[in-house]
Amino acid sequence: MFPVKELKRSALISLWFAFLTFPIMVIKVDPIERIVHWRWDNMFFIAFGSFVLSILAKVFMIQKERRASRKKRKIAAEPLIQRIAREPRFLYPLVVACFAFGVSFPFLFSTYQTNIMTTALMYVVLGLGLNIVVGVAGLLDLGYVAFYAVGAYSYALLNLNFDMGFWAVLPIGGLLAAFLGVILGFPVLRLRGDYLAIVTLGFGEIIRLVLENWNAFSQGPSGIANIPRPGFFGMEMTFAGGITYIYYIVLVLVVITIFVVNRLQNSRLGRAWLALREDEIACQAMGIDKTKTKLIAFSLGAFWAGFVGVLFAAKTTFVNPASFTFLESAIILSIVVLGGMGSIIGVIVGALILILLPEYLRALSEYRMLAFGAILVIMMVFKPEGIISNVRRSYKFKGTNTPEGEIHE
Amino acid sequence: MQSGLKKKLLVAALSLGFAMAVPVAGMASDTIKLGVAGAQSGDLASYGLPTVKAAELVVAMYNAKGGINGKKVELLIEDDVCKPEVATNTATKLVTDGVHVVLGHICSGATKAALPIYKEAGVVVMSPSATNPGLTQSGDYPNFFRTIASDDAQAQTEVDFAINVIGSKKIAVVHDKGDYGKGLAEFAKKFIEESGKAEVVLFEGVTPGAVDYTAIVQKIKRKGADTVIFGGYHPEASKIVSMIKKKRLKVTFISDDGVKDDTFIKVAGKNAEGVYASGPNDNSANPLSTEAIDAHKKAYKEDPGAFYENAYSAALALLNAIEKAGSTDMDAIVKALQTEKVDTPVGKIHFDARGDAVGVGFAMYVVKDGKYVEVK
Amino acid sequence: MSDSPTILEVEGLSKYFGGIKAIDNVDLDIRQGEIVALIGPNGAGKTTFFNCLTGIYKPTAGDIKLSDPRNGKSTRLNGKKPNKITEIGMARTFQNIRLFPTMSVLENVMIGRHCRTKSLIFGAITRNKATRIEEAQIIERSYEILKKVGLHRQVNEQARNLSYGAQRRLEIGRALATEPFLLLLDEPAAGMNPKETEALVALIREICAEGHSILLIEHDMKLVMTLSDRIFVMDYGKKIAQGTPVEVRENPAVIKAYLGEDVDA
Amino acid sequence: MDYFIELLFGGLTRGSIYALIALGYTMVYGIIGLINFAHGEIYMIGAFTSFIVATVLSIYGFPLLAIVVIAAVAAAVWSSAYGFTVEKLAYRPLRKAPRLAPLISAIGMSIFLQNYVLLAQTSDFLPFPELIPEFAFMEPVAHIVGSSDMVILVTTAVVMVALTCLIKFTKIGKAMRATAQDKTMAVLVGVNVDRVISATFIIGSALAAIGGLLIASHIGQINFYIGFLAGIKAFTAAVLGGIGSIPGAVLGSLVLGLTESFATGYISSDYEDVFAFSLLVLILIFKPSGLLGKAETKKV
Repeated sequence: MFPVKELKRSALISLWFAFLTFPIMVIKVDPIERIVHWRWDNMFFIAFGSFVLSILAKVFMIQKERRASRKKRKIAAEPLIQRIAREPRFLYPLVVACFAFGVSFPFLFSTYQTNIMTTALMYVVLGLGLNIVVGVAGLLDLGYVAFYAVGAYSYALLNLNFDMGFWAVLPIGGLLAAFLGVILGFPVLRLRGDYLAIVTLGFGEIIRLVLENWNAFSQGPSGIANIPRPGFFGMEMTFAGGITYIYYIVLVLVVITIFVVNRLQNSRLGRAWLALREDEIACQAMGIDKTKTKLIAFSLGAFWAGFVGVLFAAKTTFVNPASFTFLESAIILSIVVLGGMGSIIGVIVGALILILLPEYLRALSEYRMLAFGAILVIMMVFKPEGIISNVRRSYKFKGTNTPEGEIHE
Repeated sequence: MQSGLKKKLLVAALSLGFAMAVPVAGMASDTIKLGVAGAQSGDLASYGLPTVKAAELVVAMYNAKGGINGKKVELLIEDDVCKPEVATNTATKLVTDGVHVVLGHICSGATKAALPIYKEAGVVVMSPSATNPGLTQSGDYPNFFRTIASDDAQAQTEVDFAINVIGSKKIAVVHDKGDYGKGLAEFAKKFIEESGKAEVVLFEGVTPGAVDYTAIVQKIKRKGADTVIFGGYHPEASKIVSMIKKKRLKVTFISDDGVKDDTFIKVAGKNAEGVYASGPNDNSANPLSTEAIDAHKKAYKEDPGAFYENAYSAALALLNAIEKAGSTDMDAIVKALQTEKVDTPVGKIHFDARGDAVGVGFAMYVVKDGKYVEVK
Repeated sequence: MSDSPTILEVEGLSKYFGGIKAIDNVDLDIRQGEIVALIGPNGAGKTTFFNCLTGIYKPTAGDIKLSDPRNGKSTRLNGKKPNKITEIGMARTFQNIRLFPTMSVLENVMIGRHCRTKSLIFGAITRNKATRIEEAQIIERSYEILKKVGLHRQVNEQARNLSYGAQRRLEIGRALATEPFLLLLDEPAAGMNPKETEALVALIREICAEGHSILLIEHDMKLVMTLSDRIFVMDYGKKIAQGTPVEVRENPAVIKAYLGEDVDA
Repeated sequence: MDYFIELLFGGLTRGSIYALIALGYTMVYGIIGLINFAHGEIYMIGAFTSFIVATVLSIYGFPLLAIVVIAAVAAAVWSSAYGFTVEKLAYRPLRKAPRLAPLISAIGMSIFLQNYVLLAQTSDFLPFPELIPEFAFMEPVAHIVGSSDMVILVTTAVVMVALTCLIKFTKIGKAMRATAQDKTMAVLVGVNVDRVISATFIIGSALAAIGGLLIASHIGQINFYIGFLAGIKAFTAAVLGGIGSIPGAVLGSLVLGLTESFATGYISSDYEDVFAFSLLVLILIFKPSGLLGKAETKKV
């Protein structure tokens, strides 16, 4: 059974938390009326709650260790998902099933569900785009949202000023973002990991602040309204129809992105990115142009963000700078890390969890973001390498007679 | 073969999708569903949460009386973090849940993003705080109403007051770079320039949440401004006012509805003395206003926050309109809102054809002995 | 050999780190088809010398000129980026092995092919015919190289799981994949057992016979003396001697530098 | 000239506050290489704790000096406790995890703490009691340099000196330097790395708490969100100075504060943050390791 020592430890932990949360949880002052409310009941809840939680955490840890030691005996029990991903006879039906589910989604669920699923799928694409930069090439980008903003504002402004349609702007938004990626990337990509992180963060903020302050250009904080939804051969659509239509556009984009990202990862370029992540100096000594290779990764990621940005503007029908804060970059980065860096399936799972979670946590009303933050921490603590870790495809050589590269897990 | 099948499936699904376009209307329910949407977490939560509390109190009051036409009022509270993209999700969720009327959203941007969705679904929306003029003046949103004055109306009041009453000659227009503050500041600048009686010596934004506002205050001083018109909310206003006092600067400080909030006086303390702010007509004599504030103090043991009275009034106006219309149909509610006058904490109001409240009336206030009093 | 063209010419190369003269006015030259060794006690500046040649460090002074024997084109390397230098035709290995540890043995060599191939984004996405052929050639060529360095049986192994000696050979293989005419080996025999060293000597000879010239840093004197055509000796950043193995062995300055060490192992 | 001096002092005040927060970032980074995004929240909690304690004491009629001292101590104690706990819960289990895992954990922690204070206290802005009185002897220059500016500058200077002494001369300081340089070596020579990391978080949090108290009393208000922007700015300052370097953090903060102040004063505050971040980008382009950061030594 549970040893007494652990109970004592839990008691100590609960005492500590009672102390820790004392000023914030217990005391509430009204500085005007000069009244102090002492909410001692909160202290009791905290002490009791942390006692129970610490016991639960301990039990969980013990079980995890047991499982780990059992695993060692069985040697490399691969996670189910990896085994499925490796076996084509499991993988293909699964992909088809997922796709069928994706296609029939708007018919099975309400408009609201379709709408948030559209958002989630947009983040899948954003996550996959950032994954090229962070997960594959190993460049920590905290200002990814800047490129997203460029895409969104491209559509909003080109539509407002030149009356350009969604389909025309879609590639333009992506290209503009990629172009900006090159401009920014050129001077800063030689910076080391965390310095690059803060510079990209700063860049993201600069873009947002310019959009906020340069009224003549972007209409400032009040934003641009009445952006048309994508047209479908000039047909007028109901709101629900429009949502469904955008859902399918995004779904197609997701499929294209997965296809492209997958191809890129398994190419000469993809190998170079991986190598760059592992050892820059060795890479250069192998004749890989560090700056150029990084720049390609950076601007490809930006391209995708710009793409989704255009979709974002079309879906929301309104853009203002409030949508492009640092928190947004942090969420997209969390998708990549939480899902499992460099893993396509991981990013998809990560995006679905992180974007749908706050929506389904609405039931918790004001505790929503509290729970979100806690879940982020807990997931990282218990699965630091991400939900789906390191399912990298690697080149395997089959047979000496027919030297042909077959791609396997 | 497989990809061919996929393609066919996709085409089939797409065509089906447009053919059906899935109308998900709220079924006739036995409750009146009042949606409350706005920022309830994140940096702007302090402007959204008071609205939730106002709605809770009004609904509790109605339900205690037995509801509307025998139906209980049910609250659907949804967070939009003041972000447009989340607001569309919020709106879609409310519409899918069969909401009848919506109190919200809080920020103009989020409101603009959400309105087309409500319009399509035939839902009346009333905001306690979205002041962007375009919301009512563009004519795009027949389902939109508000219990707060639009930016241009407020700016006009402020500028008239500054020029005609105070006699300002050199005015510094400062804003918080936000949707509300900057919009208002731009109108103020425009009106000052049009009047020709005073000049704008400074037009600048401050960063909300910055640790220090010394530099902007020194700049106001250097430009020789005799008056500051500030567009924004009370946190920044109180920081600037305190800094002005600290720097021994003598200027008249005029601000807006976002500052005409008791929290401003509490936070700025004695530095608030002499600050002017525009706001709805004096309603301290209005028993409904006292009642609303007392209800809040009783229920939450603290003073109400920003836009509380506007939200309280909006909730009353919405529920009253449903009661008078005897239906939750959009056109009927709109008609009731435009014709039926209702007693609220901000006055006896109804709404004009564009959706702005009539009867709210705007006045200038000044802080005197720790209280806002109307300038006669 | 003396009539072969000079492929690498280093004149007055110096590299200072602050006040420390890591390399001080060193000259060196290599002719086509030679195996040249660079020796010296620890801290003599040999690896720094390599780093200057390969563009990882920017030399403080001096000239480095590399001439491609295949077309006679000569280039001044000062200030060139490492990848450009590799592209011109000089590849290296590292003293403290720098493989891509989580990539497979095959992939490591495939990375070496990078600068000799050219498919980019478009090719990667469409996987058109040219790209497919190129990929197949990369794999084929890489496999040949692995066979040469004797690692074809571990082709799908992760690089970090190889033995020390095998990792050194993989580094050589990876460098060969860039098609260099001059190969720089930084202590290729370090950590190898006698049997492995023997295989290494054979491998270096074979590589040389295929027309690659070799510059190597090595502490194993037996290896140096049996392999090298000429030897350069450095001490405290300066070149103190050069010549054939026999000349160097009898050079008093060298003996002094190695005082206490068994020069002639 | 007056204007210049005013801006100068404004910038220095700003810079000092950034410095107090930036030190926490830079110390943590120096030791475990983590960008501790929750540090801004620790600063916010420090400010909140001092607000609560000071208000309670003033309601119970304590004299000002006692209020200041007790509030400062309480803020430091509780902030340290939060810093310590956050490290134990969210970062320690991730010590050997991939590089980005603790970063995401930190972002999650930051969101959590913000909402924790929002829910436990209030979303509204609260008036912070005036802990720094207007000194009579400052009156002649009060239009240029306020009393609170002076107190902030002096306190920051004192804290910096104390911190330098702590790191230079005490045992824990030496252990911290050793750990920052080479963790493995530190363990070999008998340094308890866990304890050093905890100490780093505690000291960094206490400094942030002092910063929280000073700035809240300077601007006279707080709410649950103040940590975000201050945190980002302080982090920028730390990187500007060369992250991991303690004098660098101070220098970077002052440079950042002065840049913002002068940019606002002579150009426009519309683009205040744009200037701050552009400065950062520019400096990093020319000095990739920040102003005082150790240049990266390529060991090949």
